[in-house]
Amino acid sequence: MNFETVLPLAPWVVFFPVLGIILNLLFGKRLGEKGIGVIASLAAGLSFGVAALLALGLTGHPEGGTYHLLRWLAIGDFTADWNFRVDTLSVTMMLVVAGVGTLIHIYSIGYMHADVRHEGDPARFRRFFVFLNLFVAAMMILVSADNFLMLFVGWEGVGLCSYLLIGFWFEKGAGGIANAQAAKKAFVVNRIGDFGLLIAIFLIFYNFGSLDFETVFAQAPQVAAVLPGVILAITLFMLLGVTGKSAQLPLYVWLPDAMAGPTPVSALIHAATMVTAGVYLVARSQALYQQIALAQDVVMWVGAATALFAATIALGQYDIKKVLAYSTISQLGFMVTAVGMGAAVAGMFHLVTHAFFKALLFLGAGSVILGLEHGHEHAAAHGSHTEEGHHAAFDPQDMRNMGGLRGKMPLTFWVYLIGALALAGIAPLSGFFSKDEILADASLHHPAVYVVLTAAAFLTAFYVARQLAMVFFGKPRSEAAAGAVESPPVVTVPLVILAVLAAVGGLLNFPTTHWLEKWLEHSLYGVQPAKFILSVALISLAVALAGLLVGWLIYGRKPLADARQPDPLARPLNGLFLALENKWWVDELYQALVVRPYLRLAQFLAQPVDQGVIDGLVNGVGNLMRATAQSWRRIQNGYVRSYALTILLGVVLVITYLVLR
Amino acid sequence: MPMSYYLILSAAMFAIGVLGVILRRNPLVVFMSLELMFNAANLVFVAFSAYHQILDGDLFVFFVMTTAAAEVAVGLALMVAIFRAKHTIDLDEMSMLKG
Amino acid sequence: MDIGVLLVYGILGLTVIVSAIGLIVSRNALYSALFLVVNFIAVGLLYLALGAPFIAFAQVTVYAGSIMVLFIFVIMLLGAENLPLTEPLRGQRALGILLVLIFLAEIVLYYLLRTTPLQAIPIIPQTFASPAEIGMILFNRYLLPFEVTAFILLAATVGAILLSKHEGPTRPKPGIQKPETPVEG
Amino acid sequence: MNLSDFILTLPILVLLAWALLLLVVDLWVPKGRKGIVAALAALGLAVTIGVTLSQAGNGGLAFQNMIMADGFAVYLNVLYLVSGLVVIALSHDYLKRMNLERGEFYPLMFLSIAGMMLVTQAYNLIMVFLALEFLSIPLYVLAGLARERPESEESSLKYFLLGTFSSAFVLYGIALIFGATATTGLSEIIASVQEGAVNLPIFLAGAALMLVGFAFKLAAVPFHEWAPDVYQGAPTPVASFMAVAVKTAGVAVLLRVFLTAFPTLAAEMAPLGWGIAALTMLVGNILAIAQTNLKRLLAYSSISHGGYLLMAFVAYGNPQVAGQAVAAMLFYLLAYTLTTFGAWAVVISVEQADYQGLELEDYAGLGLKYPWLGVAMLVFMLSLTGIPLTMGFWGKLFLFRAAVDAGYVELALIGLLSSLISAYYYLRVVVMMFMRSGEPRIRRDGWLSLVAVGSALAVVGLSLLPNQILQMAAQAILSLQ
Amino acid sequence: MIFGLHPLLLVTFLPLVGFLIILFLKAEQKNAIRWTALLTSLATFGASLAMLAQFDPARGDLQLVYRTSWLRVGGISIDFYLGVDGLSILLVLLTTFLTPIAILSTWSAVEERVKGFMAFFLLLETGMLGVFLALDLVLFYIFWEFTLVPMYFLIGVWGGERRVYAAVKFFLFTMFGSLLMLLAILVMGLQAGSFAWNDLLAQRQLFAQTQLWLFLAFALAFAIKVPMFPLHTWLPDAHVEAPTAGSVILAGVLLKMGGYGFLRFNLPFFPEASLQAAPYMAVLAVIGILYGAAVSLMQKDVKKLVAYSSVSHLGFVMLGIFAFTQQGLAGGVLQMINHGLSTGALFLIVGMLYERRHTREMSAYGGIWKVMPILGALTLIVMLSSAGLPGLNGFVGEFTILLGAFGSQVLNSPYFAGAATIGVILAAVYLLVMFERVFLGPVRVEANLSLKDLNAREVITLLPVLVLIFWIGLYPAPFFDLINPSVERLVALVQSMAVLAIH
Repeated sequence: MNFETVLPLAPWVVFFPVLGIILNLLFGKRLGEKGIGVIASLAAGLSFGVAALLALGLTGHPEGGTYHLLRWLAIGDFTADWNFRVDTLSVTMMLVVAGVGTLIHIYSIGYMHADVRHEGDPARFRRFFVFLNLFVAAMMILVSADNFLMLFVGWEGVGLCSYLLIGFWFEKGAGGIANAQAAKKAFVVNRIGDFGLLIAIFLIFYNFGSLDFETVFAQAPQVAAVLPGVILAITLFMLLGVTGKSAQLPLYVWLPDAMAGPTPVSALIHAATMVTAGVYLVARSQALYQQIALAQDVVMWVGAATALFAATIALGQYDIKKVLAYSTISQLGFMVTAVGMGAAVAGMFHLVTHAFFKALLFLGAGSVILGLEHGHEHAAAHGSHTEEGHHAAFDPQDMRNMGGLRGKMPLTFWVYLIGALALAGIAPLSGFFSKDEILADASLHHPAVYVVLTAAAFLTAFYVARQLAMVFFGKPRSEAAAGAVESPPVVTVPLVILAVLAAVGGLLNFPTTHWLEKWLEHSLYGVQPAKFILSVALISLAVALAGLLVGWLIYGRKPLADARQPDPLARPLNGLFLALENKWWVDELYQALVVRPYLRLAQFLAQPVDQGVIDGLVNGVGNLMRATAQSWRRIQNGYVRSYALTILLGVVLVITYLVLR
Repeated sequence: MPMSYYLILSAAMFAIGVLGVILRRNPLVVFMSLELMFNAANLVFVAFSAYHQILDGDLFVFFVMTTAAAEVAVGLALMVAIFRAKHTIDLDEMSMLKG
Repeated sequence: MDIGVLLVYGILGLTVIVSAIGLIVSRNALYSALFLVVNFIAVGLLYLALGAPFIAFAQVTVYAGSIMVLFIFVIMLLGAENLPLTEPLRGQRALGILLVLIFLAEIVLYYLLRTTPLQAIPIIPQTFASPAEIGMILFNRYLLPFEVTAFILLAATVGAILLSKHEGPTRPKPGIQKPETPVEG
Repeated sequence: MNLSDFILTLPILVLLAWALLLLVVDLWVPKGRKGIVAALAALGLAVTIGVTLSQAGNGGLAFQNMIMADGFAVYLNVLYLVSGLVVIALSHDYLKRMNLERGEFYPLMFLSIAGMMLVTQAYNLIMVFLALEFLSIPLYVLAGLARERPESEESSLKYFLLGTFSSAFVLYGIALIFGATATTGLSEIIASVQEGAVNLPIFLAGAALMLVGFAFKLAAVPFHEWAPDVYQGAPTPVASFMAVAVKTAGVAVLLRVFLTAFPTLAAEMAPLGWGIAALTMLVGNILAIAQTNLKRLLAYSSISHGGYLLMAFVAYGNPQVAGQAVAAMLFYLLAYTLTTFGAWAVVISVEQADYQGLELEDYAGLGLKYPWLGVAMLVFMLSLTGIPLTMGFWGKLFLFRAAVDAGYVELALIGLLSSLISAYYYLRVVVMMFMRSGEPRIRRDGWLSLVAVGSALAVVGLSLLPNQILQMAAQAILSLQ
Repeated sequence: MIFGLHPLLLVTFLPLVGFLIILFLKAEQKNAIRWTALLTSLATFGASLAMLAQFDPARGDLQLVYRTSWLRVGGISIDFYLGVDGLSILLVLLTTFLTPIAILSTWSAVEERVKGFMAFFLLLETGMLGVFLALDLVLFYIFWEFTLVPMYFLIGVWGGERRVYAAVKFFLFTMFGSLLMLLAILVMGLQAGSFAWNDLLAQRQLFAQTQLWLFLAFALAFAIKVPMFPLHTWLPDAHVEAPTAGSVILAGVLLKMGGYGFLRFNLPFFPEASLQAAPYMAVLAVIGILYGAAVSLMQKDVKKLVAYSSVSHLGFVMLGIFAFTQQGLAGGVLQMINHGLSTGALFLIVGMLYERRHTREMSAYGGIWKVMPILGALTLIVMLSSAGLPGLNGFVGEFTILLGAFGSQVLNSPYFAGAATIGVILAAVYLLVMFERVFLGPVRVEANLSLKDLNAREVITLLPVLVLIFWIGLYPAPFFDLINPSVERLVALVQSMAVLAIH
């Protein structure tokens, strides 16, 4: 396919979802759930179609090109165009976003149908799809951007969608407000990251004179030679943005809470696509990062530390989605490490495979939750009280309430198993290959990182085993689990498709073919050919198997008997497990170090300073005037003799002036 | 006599008149003090009239006397009226209006 | 200047000052009035010395005569009320005296120090300020002031009548006693 | 003495003759029909205005340089006469209501106006002194018009004693000036100054004492304390007359004497004027804050306006600026006259027969219940504050302009800040009228409403064409310089 | 010419026609009065569009100039002098755009003394338009000061509990600043012999010696109006007590007069002083941004929260202005428009809630999105616009300002913009907290369960604002095209001075 003919289609990756939004807003009410779902899915699907066409176009013209849509801003020497950058990197992201997105749209038709009824507001069905389409549009703007400004537009846009979807059930959650608070937390933490990105953008503009990728990257070596500090500042501020969006240390804290959103959202936004935007950004900006070794090291270590740190927390979680959330953070850490090391292809590779298997896991978890909700409602309808107590207290996401679902939901189990093993890095599933590429690269250049990542890989396998055991094996630990049933096809079909992708995704950059590398080297800066190191591969496989085995020994062999039984690790690890369960108390730490001091400061400013000092001064002047008036009034005492005295005083003053003149 | 004799004498008269206005509570006495002040001014007029050998000063004094008479008429009528209303002419009683 | 003249001037000046002080310190208004008369006469004598006989006589007749008679008449009418000597206004007396002293001191200092020195008053010719001459000027140059004075007196008369006239039936105001005996002004 | 003397003083003569006529006619008019006297008085003022205006353009000295007829005098005389007309409109119903109808009221007012006209035209210090007495004596009496009210008597006595007290200072000052210059004629004074035959220090002392006396008439701080008490105690129309006409006369005589006779003393007088102006603006406005009685409030307000006027006076010594400054003062006087009379008209409307209705609380809801009156009062308050689209704004602008032009930026600053203070208490009146609810009672009287609404319309309407009035004022002062 | 009238005259005085008509209507004819006011303001909007049509955006100078002599004081002419350029045209349009919206918002909110309300409202519109169009400094001052009166009444008569306090405070506080400005105007006019803007500009070297003082005098007036920290305390009081329409106009237009004043007078007249003062102004602006954001977070009253947010937002405007870069200045101008739209809309929304529940305490709400989905969605958009989300108008302004300030040679330090960027985070905090408290979470108060969603009139009131919010957010180029040429001139003007100052 000729590249020039497909290039003008590029804007439609954004326009189709926007069209979907408009149609659903205008006619959604009349169309009903089916119609809404179809329109939204179609919008995402068409977007995928366009991306696919662009990809086809790129095969014959891999260096890509840009499509100019309009001049967005022009003030003095600053111009920003809305251009669509079509190159292998952006199209790869488009394919992932739209592809996984379309599947999740379809899945959501079934999932949300049940969810809106379970939560008691069917009217919100449409809203969900509008938000979802909005997300696709914003994500497309992000990945198709040709300059940092448009990237930022999409960057914040996806943040907004994340906010909206986390708070989708804004009246639910602990105390009725927890979901809304989680959404707020996500937005604010992301804003902190965006702050970094903004500063980076300003720095770029003033040192490169432009925000266009082309111009900036081309000049990067020269600027770096003259002003290495500036490049370092740019890259590190950018890293702050990355840690926010991609949930790295220290700004990862919003992602676990973001699980308050409906499960498809967790799959699409908080696992497969949005959170990888940071990885994309670093990959895209390799030209900047590779100028400064220190910047690369920082990125790498942030990623590695996150990978290990999040993996530890995942060990202590009971919520099926929280486990996956920490797993996502950990896996994002792998990717960030990769792009930090300069192994951008490996990072992108892991990004793609992770999108498949993590989406699969989340959707699988969603299926499990649906099953449990169904079972719970079924049980409640029969009037038999579960041992968990009344309706409100029942948590369909708590793994302690599950168990034995392998038999109740067989299809879900099998696809979940594929996703889990891919995550654990078991050959020949996709996760094995992508993770191995990262580990191989690390082993060559950064042995310490390699060790850390391997440890993280071990823990990954371990918590995967723990989760599988707690959810699917053993006996049902609640009536809901006992009454769970398999989900409808609209839910399971996307699962199957994703399972296939998760299984064979490794082919994308199979050690012998390196398709992805050859594809991306046209748009990534400084791509080094990846090496397949057999020893590393074998070690990583061994580590993964060991993790699974240990996990199985602890959780699988002797399953939990009932929901209240403590975790088998709780006693042997004692305080350590408590720390894991409480996520190392990082939230509390932030609360104490940032949130509460800020609130106290704000209160100090609002009351004693603003109302007291500043307004007090203003009113004080007024009061002073009034007081002066009242006291001067007494001089006007009504006695005519006193008035004469005042006149005399005036005369004396006048004469004094004359005498002293 | 030197001019300053008259000037200082008149200044003293004037000052004493002022003091009377300021210290006395009887409006009649205050009024008399005012007349004293007028007289002090008159003395200056007459003295300067002689000094310059011009009659205008003397004439001025004449007019001042006339207006003083007019003022006395009004002033005394006023005091009488007030006395009839309040049965006192204590100036310090006239301090309802203030502030 | 010979000592006798100086003595006369000294005594006259002293009389002026003392009678003025007497005026303001007398507790009885009647005494004050009498002190004022003395003062007027003494000033009139000074006028005479300054070659202004017409003004001097006018001073004695108009001022010391008519006006003071009017004063004394009113004092009698109102009853020479002896007001308490206490000063209800805090600081009024001290401040008043202080300011007056400053005022006087400043004026004297100003006359003596800041002023271009004044010569002594020249010898005054006999014809100066004769009633005839004064009359000439009065009805020539000072015609308008003279007329104005007439209207001032008219205004004063009308005013005095208005202030003291017993008007027709008025609404009796509670709390305020109406005078029974009308006094013609 | 010849015919031209009489022609040049014709307005005053007409007025004085009319005063005598009124005195006589009043004897024949029965008590209940004093409206006839009022109408006759109004006619007299109208005639005098006509005569005065007919004299615009022809001027000169009369009666042996005792008196000057010029544009300045015409402008101000018309202002006094119009004030008189307004006072008639204000007092006609008021006097009846308060049972104060006296036949002597209008003649006395006429005499006072004649005194003001004389003081404005005076060209000799003897005339200045006599005219000041002439304008004051009827006012001493009028202040005590409400004899049954102790407050009225008290105000009369205070005004009388302090007025005489200040006259003594003026007189003493004149005496010194006579001593220094050997003359009392204004033009002769300046002539002898130019000859150098003057004892300057004594001259200066005399001028300073005269300034004190004039400042008293203007109610400038610290010679102001009489004003609030007198305004409060005096019958309200009389108070309004004093607030407007006496202040105008004070300005007139100040300008006449200082511009004509003492221009050489400007450098020495400026700091004095500066201090008095600054004190007056500040003290007047600050003390007004504490007032709750509308009459007192307006009294303090009028004190402060005297300060603004003095601000331009300070600039009189600068020949480049003097013309503008004086024109600004004349303009301001017109603005002030219109505005102040309007405000007093509203006060009289609200004042009750028992002298109640003068407190700020009595105005609660006035603007809501009687929108016309309320809006008129609003206009006056804004004009007094100096908010644009009122005459008061232009007046202040021109005054401040003059001060700035003469280099008294600090004084202008003080003036502006005191305007801010004044905004507070003027706004309190507005707050009362429009933002508090209440049951205000007003006296419905056509003439009062006419004055209030007419002034309001004039204050706003004339503000759209300030140029014409300003040119008029500028014309008026040509002869002064 | 429109109907034989100069377009600027028409725009400025058309509201007065409505004012006069309303004066002759009976107070009982409430609907007639409302319609008169609405139609007049719409006609004014139409006239301003006609003005826009005659405006040549490519030129940066003053256009459509109308000048006629008004009066002469001592040889100095005070003219009736109007004109428009890129700095003012958007503000004029904003004024004519927001006024009908504000009037529409009062339809059922103001039931008492409709006549007075509408009369004052139209007077206010004329005053505001005059401020943006006047080019004679005295005329400018007249309009400037005159706007105080109607606003004072709108707050004082139709306001809330402490309306009198707020109205008086508003009046005195703003008057305080403008008096000093008057003094400066007089000083300048007398020195230059003219009060006309371009004459003064041409002779600005006359004020070279005194310009710091003159700058401060003008700056005080404008800084109070903006309001800049620490001169802002009148604003929360005025906003809280003002009726909805009053708040809309206050936030939407009146505050802009301050920023506009800086652009029109301070910068061109006193370039050196401006350059000298820039770091200090920028510090105040940044403090305002952060301080406003922090204080606003602590408010319990929605209106107060929005009011303090204005302090924060206008800090951005001031930062942009005193960055002296094209981006900063153009962003500053646009941000004024943005703030007018989004804060205006927020006040409209608060007003709609208040009309239903008669309270502005956030604790009385919660979960409103569930019962009022339309309002919830609209508020969300407006809130995000205020928070500076890309794709909506707020972002465009904030971004350009920060971009301009970051590399400003005048400020010569990225820390100003850096610190200001923290404000972007804090803005998200207080706005999201506000949204959470009012719209999210469960419905806690019984009375809120029965709230009716917006009616058609209310939606129509908000819709035009939202259209502009999206328009500016998605395609800001046409707006910048209007602003840029004038800003370019301004920058060139100041920079030429800066060059001189260095050499």
